[in-house]
Amino acid sequence: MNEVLTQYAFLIAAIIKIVILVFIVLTVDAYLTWLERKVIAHIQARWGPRRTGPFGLLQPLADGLKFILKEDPTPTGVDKTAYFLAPFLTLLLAVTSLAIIPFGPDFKVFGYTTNFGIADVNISILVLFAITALSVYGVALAGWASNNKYSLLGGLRSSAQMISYELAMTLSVVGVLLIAGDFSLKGIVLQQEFPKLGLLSWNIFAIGHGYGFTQVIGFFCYFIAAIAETNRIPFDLPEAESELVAGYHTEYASMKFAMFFIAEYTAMLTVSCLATVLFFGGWLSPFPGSWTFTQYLPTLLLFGLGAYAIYMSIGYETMLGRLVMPGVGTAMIVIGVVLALIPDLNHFVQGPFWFVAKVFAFLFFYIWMRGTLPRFRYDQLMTFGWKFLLPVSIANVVLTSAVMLWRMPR
Amino acid sequence: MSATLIVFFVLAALAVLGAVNLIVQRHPIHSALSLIVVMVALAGLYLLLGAEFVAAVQIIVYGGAIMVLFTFVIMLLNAGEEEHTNFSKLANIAGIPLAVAIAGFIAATIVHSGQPLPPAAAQGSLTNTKTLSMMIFRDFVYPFELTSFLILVAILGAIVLAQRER
Amino acid sequence: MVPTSYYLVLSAILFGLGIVAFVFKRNIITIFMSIELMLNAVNLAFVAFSRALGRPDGEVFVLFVIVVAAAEAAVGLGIIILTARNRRSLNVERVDLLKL
Amino acid sequence: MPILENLWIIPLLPLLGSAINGLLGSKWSKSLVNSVALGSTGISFVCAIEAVREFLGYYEEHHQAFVKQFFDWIVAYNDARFGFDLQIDQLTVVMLLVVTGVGFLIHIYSTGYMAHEEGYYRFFSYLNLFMFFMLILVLAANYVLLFVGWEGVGLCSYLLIGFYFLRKSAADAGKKAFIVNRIGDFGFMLGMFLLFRTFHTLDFTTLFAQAATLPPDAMGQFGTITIACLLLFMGATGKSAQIPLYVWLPDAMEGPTPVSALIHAATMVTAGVYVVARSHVLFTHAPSAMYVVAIIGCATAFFAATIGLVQSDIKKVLAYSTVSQLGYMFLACGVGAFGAGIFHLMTHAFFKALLFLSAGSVIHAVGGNQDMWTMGGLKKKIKITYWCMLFGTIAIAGFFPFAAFFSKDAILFAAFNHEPAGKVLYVVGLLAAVLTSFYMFRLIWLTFYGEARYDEHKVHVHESPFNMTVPLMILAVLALTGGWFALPALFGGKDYFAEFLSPVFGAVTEAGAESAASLEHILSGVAMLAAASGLAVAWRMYNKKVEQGQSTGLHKLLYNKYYVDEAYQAVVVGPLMWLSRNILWKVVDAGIIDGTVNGVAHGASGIGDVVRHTQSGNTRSYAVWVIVGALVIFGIVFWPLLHPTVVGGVR
Repeated sequence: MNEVLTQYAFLIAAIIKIVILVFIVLTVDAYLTWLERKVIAHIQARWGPRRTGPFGLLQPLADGLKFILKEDPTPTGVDKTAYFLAPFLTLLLAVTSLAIIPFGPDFKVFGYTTNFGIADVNISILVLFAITALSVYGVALAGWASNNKYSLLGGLRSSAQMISYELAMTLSVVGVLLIAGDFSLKGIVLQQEFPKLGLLSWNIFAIGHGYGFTQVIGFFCYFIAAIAETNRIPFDLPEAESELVAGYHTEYASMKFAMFFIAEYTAMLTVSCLATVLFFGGWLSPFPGSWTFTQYLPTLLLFGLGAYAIYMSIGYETMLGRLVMPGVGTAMIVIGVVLALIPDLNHFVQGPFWFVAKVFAFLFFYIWMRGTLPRFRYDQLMTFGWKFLLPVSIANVVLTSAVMLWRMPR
Repeated sequence: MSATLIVFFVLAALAVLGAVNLIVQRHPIHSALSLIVVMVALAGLYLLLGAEFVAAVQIIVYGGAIMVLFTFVIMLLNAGEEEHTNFSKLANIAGIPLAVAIAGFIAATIVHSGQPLPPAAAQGSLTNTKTLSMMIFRDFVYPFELTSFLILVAILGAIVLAQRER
Repeated sequence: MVPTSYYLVLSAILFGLGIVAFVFKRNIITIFMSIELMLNAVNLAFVAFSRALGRPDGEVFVLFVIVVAAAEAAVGLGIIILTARNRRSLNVERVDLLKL
Repeated sequence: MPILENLWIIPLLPLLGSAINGLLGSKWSKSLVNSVALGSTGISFVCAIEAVREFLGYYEEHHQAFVKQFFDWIVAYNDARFGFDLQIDQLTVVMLLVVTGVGFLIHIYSTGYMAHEEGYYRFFSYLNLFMFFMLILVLAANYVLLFVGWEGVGLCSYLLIGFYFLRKSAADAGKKAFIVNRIGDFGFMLGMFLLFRTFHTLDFTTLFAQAATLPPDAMGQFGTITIACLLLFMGATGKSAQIPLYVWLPDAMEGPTPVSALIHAATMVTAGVYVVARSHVLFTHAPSAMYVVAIIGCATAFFAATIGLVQSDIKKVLAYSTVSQLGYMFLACGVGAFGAGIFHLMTHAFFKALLFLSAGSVIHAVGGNQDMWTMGGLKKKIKITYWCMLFGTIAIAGFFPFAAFFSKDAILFAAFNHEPAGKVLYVVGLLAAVLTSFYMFRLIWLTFYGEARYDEHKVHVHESPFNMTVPLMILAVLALTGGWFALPALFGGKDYFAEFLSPVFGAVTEAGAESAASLEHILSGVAMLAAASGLAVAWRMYNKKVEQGQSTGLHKLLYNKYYVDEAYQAVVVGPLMWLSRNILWKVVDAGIIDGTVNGVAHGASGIGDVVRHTQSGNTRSYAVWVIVGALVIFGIVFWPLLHPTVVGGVR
């Protein structure tokens, strides 16, 4: 039994982590929708969802329920295989791509070293690109299979768009790869770690080692391309409701639609994680290692949230809110205290905390852009992708390599 | 029956089934999908062989670019079920035997080729991406540049071909 | 460890299937795909050999093959689009002007 | 010795002239063409004289012929080299001067005679080309190069006979000349091959040096040398119009008169004689061959003369007289008097050229008419021509002290002394001489005396321009004085010409000086008598009003040239035509050759009909073919691996 455990420990750990990850991801996606609606509502000076549960916190559950219970009609004349395959494929790839993201540093459980993140491949970033490359099919197939000209146009558009921007995205990352000299995301994160410098050593600045070169250009190229890859505003032409009803998932309802939906948000999550890892030092803390007090920031945050929850619960209109929210607040505060008291645990939390913080910053940025920017015209999109983004990212590669050659110790 | 062997057989079966399906399917999209399956399976085999970079490139370029192009064109031309004409007697009669002959011939050659090859991937991951890139940019730099030129020409050709004459 | 010959035989089988597809499919695009299939089979053989002989050349060749295949696909599909436009059919047996 | 070292200049100049005129002349004015043609020939004439002067100086020192190898032409294997080698010895000197000198004069004459003809430049281009080949012929130092000239002059004679190629008779005559010459040349080539096989060289000096050492073939017995000589002589008969191949020469009169004068009287036709004289070493080693030569020469002399008696065409008369004079030359060679032969060759060149040119002048005067029966009484109208013609006639008839007197005399004398049967030859030659003087004076009377038999109103007779008459006068002087080299011999002195040639032919054997001299006096007297008798008969017959009577019997036979042409037609040409038409054309060409060609074509198209079915245009079928090819290549490459016993294989 025991040696079996040791032999297949890797597998077991993997399975456990997969379960946890999938659960977390789904939750995050769900609440991402909530967050999006809230933020956009406030940007547009509205309230957003607030009936279902306090602050509409139960809204995602309600949506999920709705998706599950909704009737699922299959239009006539669709290509069955592709029609069913598309959403599964999309979701599958989207979730798989998360498997290689390292959310935190290695750690020990029961004397067995493992890490945040499921697979630690030595070419993880290539794998990531491979998966994103494949994820075109979901969209294209969906558009084509559901025998509907809007869907087809949407599918064609999005596949074209994805192919075009994938190039830019890949190239924009090359700069980082040059600096890191490594394909594995963990390696990339680790080579950004220079405790005395803090955030200056991240690849976006790349002050850390002698020969780096700031990847600001690379980051912007990457970020724009990533937005396009995930078909988000201002690049959401595949589902431009004003032109083609809902793009490639016009003909999809209930769970299949949900899959597309989840896949989209997961993709957002993935690219944000990737941006974090590549340019913003992954799980690394932005502060120099000498500033020890910064390790209590998680506790601080929890205190703040708890306090806010308790404060808001006073005189909240619904009964439920008045009853539940103080409990939640106190729970948060307690967790914060526990973290503060157990240094190991606190240290264990640090990595994921920073990672998640950065990722959420990106996600917020996404939502913010959605609330702000109008949509591109299709030809503008293509022109932008091919004639601006691609050359700039290539220029970035050349520039970076040149500077590195120049500064590299010979 | 080691784990790798099992994985190999699974992937091989996947590849062969995909190839067969490519033939069986009547609709080009389905053929394309099965071809993608084959390619992914092959990528898995490459990983099994320890050639991870090639595997990644296989999926990125073949899966992510070339086959997308195929599906793209299929959709663009809205190609339907292929009509089953039988104008070429010769092909119908001689096709299968010839294919079998060639495959068998190659296989036979492999099987009794005099010198026994060492089992693949015995050297582990001897070509990590670094050595590979060394190879490309040192020994094979001229072919590499040539391929880049080839691609340029291909781009021009594709544009010239596909643009509607105005 | 998997014997190299397994890989080679597999690649032979795939190649044969590619030939069969090449002969028996009528749709130009599918035929083109079968060519890609054959190329893949060859790539497999390349990689297997390079691993067996412990030299990376094989993989370099695979990369070149892939590049060439990409170029080929670009041009070939361009031609296919043109043909389809002019002849309103993707069936190779309907495109038979190349005869006396 | 500038020229002697660069002998090639002499033939090259006419070649250049020919090339320039032939390529560019068509656009040029007559005067320009003239200057090129005359310039080239004139300069080569001057060069020839200079070369002769230098050679004589050279001979004083070395006492041998001058031979220079300019470049290799054929080098087969180590002992077979045929180069562009030129040679000068006394014989060549004579020929050289005759060719260039007479040629130059005739060029001048032609400028007047051809003035109104089409293709002026063409004519002179051919003429210069002829000069080139003729000079090659006489300068050649080996048989092969000589043969080049030999064939070249044949070509030019063909071109010039057929100069008026729009006239069928002219074209036919050209072809006839060419074909008849081919027969001779065939023999000539065989002779060359035989000589080469025997001596492994064809250079004159070495070959003759070897031949001189050989024992002569006995009389009446045919050894290699005899056969070779006979074959060479066959070529000579072709070129020099001897029996049986003389038939082309009379027809050759279709060409322009200057051509007849230059080629068919003065130079080319004497090439045969030249060759025989050149290879005298061989001939002296083949007595039987000599005998044949003598007989044929003698026979021709008489035979042609008889035909000449009755011809009515002024040029035909001269043509037959040419044939008979050539016969004299061969007679001389046959009896071993090569020097006399060459002597007669030279004098004949002078007076026969003179006669032809005068005849041309006459024809020119009466407007292109050649029939003597429609002439007469021209003496008053064209005095210069008359006198020139008369000089020529007296010369050929052999009156003292004109050229032919000496040369013909020498020949007859040699014949008389020849053993055995020299007497017979002498008698026949003498008869021929009588006939010669007869038909020549007949020509004079018919042409210049009596009353005019032409229509005075149509034809207005006029003297020719200077550029025609001046050469006539020069030639007349030469015809008068040409023989005087031998003048002293008559008075017991020495024969300068023979002595000059002696280095080539060996010392002339004077059979007992004074007795020979006395005998020679007698013989020459007899010859004079013969000539006079001919004159007398002619006077008797034609010095009155004459009409072209109904020809009968012997006259008819002679008039139709013994029906030789008809005989040839029946015996040779007819069967040959029949063979060509019914066998070669109908069977071989149409049947076999065309059959094969068409068969190939049909076969190809048949195969195509079968094979084209592979070109179905169906891509899938093509795919199958591709696979078949791939399979074949696999088989070739990998078969050894399937059978490890087989060594090698591709890995």
